[in-house]
Amino acid sequence: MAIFIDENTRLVVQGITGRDGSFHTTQMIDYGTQVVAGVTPGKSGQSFAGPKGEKVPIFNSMDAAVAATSANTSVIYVPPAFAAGAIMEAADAGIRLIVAITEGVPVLDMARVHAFARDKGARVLGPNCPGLISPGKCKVGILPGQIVTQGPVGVISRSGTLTYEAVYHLTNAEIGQTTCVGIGGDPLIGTTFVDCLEAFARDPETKAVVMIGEIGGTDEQEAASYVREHVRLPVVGFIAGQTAPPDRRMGHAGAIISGSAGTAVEKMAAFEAAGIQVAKRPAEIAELVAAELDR
Amino acid sequence: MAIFIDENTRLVVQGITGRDGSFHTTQMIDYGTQVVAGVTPGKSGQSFAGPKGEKVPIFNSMDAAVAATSANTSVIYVPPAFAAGAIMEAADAGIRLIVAITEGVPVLDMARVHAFARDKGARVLGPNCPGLISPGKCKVGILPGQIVTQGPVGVISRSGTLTYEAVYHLTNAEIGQTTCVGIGGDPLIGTTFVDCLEAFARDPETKAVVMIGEIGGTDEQEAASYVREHVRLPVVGFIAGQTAPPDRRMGHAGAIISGSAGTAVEKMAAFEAAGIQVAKRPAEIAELVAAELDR
Amino acid sequence: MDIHEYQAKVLLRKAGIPVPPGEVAETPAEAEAIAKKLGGTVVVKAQVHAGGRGKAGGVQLAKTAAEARDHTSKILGMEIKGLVVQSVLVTHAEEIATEAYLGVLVDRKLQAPLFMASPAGGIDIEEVARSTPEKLRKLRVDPRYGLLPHQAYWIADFLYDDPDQIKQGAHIAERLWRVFIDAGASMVEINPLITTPSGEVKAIDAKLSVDDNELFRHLEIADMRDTTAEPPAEMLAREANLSYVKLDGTVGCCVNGAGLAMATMDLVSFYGGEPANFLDIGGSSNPDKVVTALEIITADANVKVILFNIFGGITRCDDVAKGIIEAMQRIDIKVPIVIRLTGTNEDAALEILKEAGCAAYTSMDDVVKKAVDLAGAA
Amino acid sequence: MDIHEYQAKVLLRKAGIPVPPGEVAETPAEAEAIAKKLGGTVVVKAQVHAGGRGKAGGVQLAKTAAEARDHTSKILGMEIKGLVVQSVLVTHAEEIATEAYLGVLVDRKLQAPLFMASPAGGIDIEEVARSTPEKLRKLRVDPRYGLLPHQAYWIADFLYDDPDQIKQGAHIAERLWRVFIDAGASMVEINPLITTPSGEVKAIDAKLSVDDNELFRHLEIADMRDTTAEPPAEMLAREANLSYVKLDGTVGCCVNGAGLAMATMDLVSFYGGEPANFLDIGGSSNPDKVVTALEIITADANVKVILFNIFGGITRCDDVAKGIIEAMQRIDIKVPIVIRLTGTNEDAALEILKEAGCAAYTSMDDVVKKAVDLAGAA
Repeated sequence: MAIFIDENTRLVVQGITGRDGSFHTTQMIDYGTQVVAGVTPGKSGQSFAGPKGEKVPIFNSMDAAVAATSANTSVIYVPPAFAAGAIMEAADAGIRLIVAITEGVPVLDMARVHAFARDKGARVLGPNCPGLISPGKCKVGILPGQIVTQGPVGVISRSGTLTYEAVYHLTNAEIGQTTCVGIGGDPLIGTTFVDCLEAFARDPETKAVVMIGEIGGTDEQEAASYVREHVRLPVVGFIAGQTAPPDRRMGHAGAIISGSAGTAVEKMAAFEAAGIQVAKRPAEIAELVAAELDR
Repeated sequence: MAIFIDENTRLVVQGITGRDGSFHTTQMIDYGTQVVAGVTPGKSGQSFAGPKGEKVPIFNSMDAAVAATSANTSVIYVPPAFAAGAIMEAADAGIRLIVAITEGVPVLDMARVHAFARDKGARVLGPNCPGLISPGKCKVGILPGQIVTQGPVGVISRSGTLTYEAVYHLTNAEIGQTTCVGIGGDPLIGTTFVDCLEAFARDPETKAVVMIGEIGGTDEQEAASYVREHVRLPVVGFIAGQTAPPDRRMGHAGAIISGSAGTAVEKMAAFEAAGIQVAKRPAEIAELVAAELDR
Repeated sequence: MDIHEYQAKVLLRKAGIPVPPGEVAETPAEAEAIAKKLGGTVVVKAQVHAGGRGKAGGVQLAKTAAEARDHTSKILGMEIKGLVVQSVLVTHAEEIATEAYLGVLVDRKLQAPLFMASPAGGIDIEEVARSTPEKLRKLRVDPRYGLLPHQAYWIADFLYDDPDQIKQGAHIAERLWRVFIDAGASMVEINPLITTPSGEVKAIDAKLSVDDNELFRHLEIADMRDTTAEPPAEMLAREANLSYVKLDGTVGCCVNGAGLAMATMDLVSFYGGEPANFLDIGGSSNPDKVVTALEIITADANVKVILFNIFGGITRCDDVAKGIIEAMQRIDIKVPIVIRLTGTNEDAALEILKEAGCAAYTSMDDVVKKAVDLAGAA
Repeated sequence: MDIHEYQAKVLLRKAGIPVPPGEVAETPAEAEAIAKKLGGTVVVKAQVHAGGRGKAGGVQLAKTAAEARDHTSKILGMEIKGLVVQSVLVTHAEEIATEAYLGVLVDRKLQAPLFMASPAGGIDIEEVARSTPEKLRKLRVDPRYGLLPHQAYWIADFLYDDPDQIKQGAHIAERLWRVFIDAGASMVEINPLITTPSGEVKAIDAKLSVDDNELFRHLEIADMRDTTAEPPAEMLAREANLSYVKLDGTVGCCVNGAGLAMATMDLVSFYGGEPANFLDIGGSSNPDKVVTALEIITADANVKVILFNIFGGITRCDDVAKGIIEAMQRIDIKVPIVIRLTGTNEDAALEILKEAGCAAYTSMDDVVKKAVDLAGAA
């Protein structure tokens, strides 16, 4: 088992002919993801050549792509100015999970998009996220397939390479993952820690969860409350940005301490109050998970 | 029994201090309607004097009015430029039935308003409608109370005085009404013939329904299909505008034959095909109802 | 309120939709000057609020400026569906490869704007809907979100195969949506939306109707009203806040309420007469309004009898009766008047009318029969 | 991106919000001229992107134009929270009866804009939220509908008792919402929103931050960027598409990925060092970017060691290693560099680095410890 994506995922790549879109499509096919279609307006009838000569048909619109291929998931590699439109197009075409990789989407666009997706019953992951991977089954986005391995740990993170770091240690310690989800570094994200926790809690194969948070917002605090009230799985947490100054954006659009709110200290305190083990260093994450799994 | 309004209706009048608002508030109180509050921004703390010295408290906002009085229904007498805002305010305050009397509301405002009301689960009647009356129980709007009487007939109409004409004949023939509903003469109305038919069909005291339609749109055709498939009550119909020329607006914003669509002839044919008795003259409506009730 | 083609094109152009250059002319000399300025072949198009201008000879191709002048002199003053042409649009003649249709209107059933597109342009879209519905693509636009980019693309994708034309079409659809919203329109259409042999997409003809109820927000559009384009009686009625529509019969109708007014017309017809007009005087008993109504009705030379049909609901019948009598005293009326008053205080009203020597009725059928009789006898 | 108070006030004024007259000055003479033109008492306000201007002496009342000139000479060049004042706003001094707060920001949890209002204006709204939350009214604005008229009224109703002031407040709230949307703002606030003794409601101070991701749509606002108001290193980083934030420590950090960059800073601190900066070089292995990064880091005189922490995921470590070496060859670096590379192709990368004589690590803990040691020894 896994959450959100697995062997039944039928993926459309929006922006398949772009630089990033084509590169990562190859990577995803290579990993075993069923990429059933691509969309680039004006390129209908062409096809994308996979690494082993696979031919992925390209359509002008999501509507046509979904009608022809019964796709259920999409991933978005279009430029920021068009990303909101692409997400709404996917939701309108009946896609259930929309993974928005694009960084730099205007936040007011996302406010409208999240309302639209809710109206349509679609889940958005991101934007500004690395996507997700269910080891051995499916990968959607840009997470490197070679650092993960199948196993019992669910990973949720607001960050990209920091997740790789954490997962790398897990994998090296021979602790595999059910699914690793990068929820994204933007202020308005479609899928939160809580949404992922809910899904992992329902997944019988997930035996522990890792949450990698950072400064900004209160998503980690809400996750902590949720863990305390609803989650019986062991949870290990990490928060990046203890040394970040207030009111400065740390790379991610959402990583900003506003006045005195959103600090690493308050997030770590919330984790601890909810019985979540908090790692002091990235390398410690795997150690704490190993200890929890050994109990 | 009755539909939409009855002795449990607790009414707020939006625009209670205006010329029309104050006149009709007196009329409604006189008829026995429980007018529990009025709203006029800036007049909070004042009160409206009813015909027998009743004091109706006035509030600045619907929010405050509903909180103080547990109102469930509102009627709107504000000018067209503010009507859309007033309807959304009522819906946002938790009002379940909003009766919009105002004529001349921009149609694109109403498109947004109807979406908003749907989102909030509120029913809008109108705009540009005379309101409704459940004889002996409650009246909301501008229908003259003296021409109705309690009895077994539900009346639905797109028009004002034509409804009075029809109801007058019914009352003179000693055929009373459960509820008379004026759904309004605008192109985008919140409550349709079908909505009213559904409600009348569920009302055990309604034994027959009168539908008074007119040219423009296809609301009558949809009502006819609905009657054929779902309504066991006898239904008598009348359509105004057989002599209306195409592409000219007949007073009501919605009474316009567009090209060849929305004619009286097609509406009458749809009624007849659905087994609805069609009166040739307004006076015949009461005769046909009497015959149906005598069966 | 309808605006003229040339006015609609100004709005489209401002919004960034490609429209061939052109200007409006009210004299042959003006038309000649515009044609000269434009150069090449031009089209001279009658500016009236009526369809079928082409069939009526109101649209002419002119290869020279002199020809443009000559066509203009013929078209100006021409009567198309009862409307006299007061101006022409002189515009550059485009070479046409394909003709499509693009339009937005407010759909009653969907309670929302509806976008429509057809690759079968140049003909009435209703005709397309009837005879070749597969050539019509419709899209409900959610008023909460407006036209979304992929929807604009989806519409254009139905019209064109060429990716560049789809892109142009999608852009035009997005801009047309903005025109629709920003003008407070009830309908806007481009028909035909052409492609030129070199692949450019352009708006060749445009129609736009503004929701009268929106005009207070769009004063620049309210100013576009062409009062010469509507019959004087209807303008007078509009200014007095009366709803009036002229018809061809002999029974002048004066009724309170639009539904009852239509039903009155129908009953005139039912009893063998012909209504001269639709007229709703509304709910007031104000004699001024009745005076204006009577002036409008009597200005129609066909009218042989005037029929009042008033249902007194909230407005009391006696007040209305007084208003009618006062109005009748203020103007001189040559045709017979019959009056029906029913409802609140009808007895007092009948008394007042009788005292004034008026024919008064309480039954709608009776008064209509009488009016038809009088019209027939006259 | 933050804009200055005077720029925010231009936007408010354009939107129809009452703002006292005033202009920006860059010299004492200009300030004097503006004060003369305005007449009466004026306020001279430092224009810097920092709070606490008043406490720092950056806001001064001037009864005469000469006084305005004198204050301006003192304020210009003043350093407030590390930023040097380059200009002042000279504005009419208003008599104040009450002070309120009105603002909009994007709320993460609600996934929507949030309107906030408080009758306790003039102080930091966070302080109000903490100490007197009952004086703060919050409203989620549904992005599908925008701020509705009754919501604007509801907000103003919380601020005022007087019907006329409520009306003015509601109008200002509606206009402020338009400013927020039209500017693509992430935050806009009026603090204080005052009433004058005669009951007029006016915006006395205003802040506006624009979402950087919106700037491409709002070029007139992008043009408001004051490059003198940001540290040169951050401007350089922004132009090279690098995320850089200067800190006060000695360990210069160069990391791929924002989360890993923060974690690296934290680990430096964990092992007893102090990070000199946050720097995310992103996912590419482009040597140009690395060169710029190194230039920015080495421009900071505090930096005693440079620490690379790279996790090679999609980007291969060997490519990154080549990029780093090429960059190091192109500029002259005086401080030691330690490098950690892990992930795809790490063995090849380590080989490349060793050949080039670089200190190479695979463990993040090891490299950070080494960097902290080197910084301490220097």
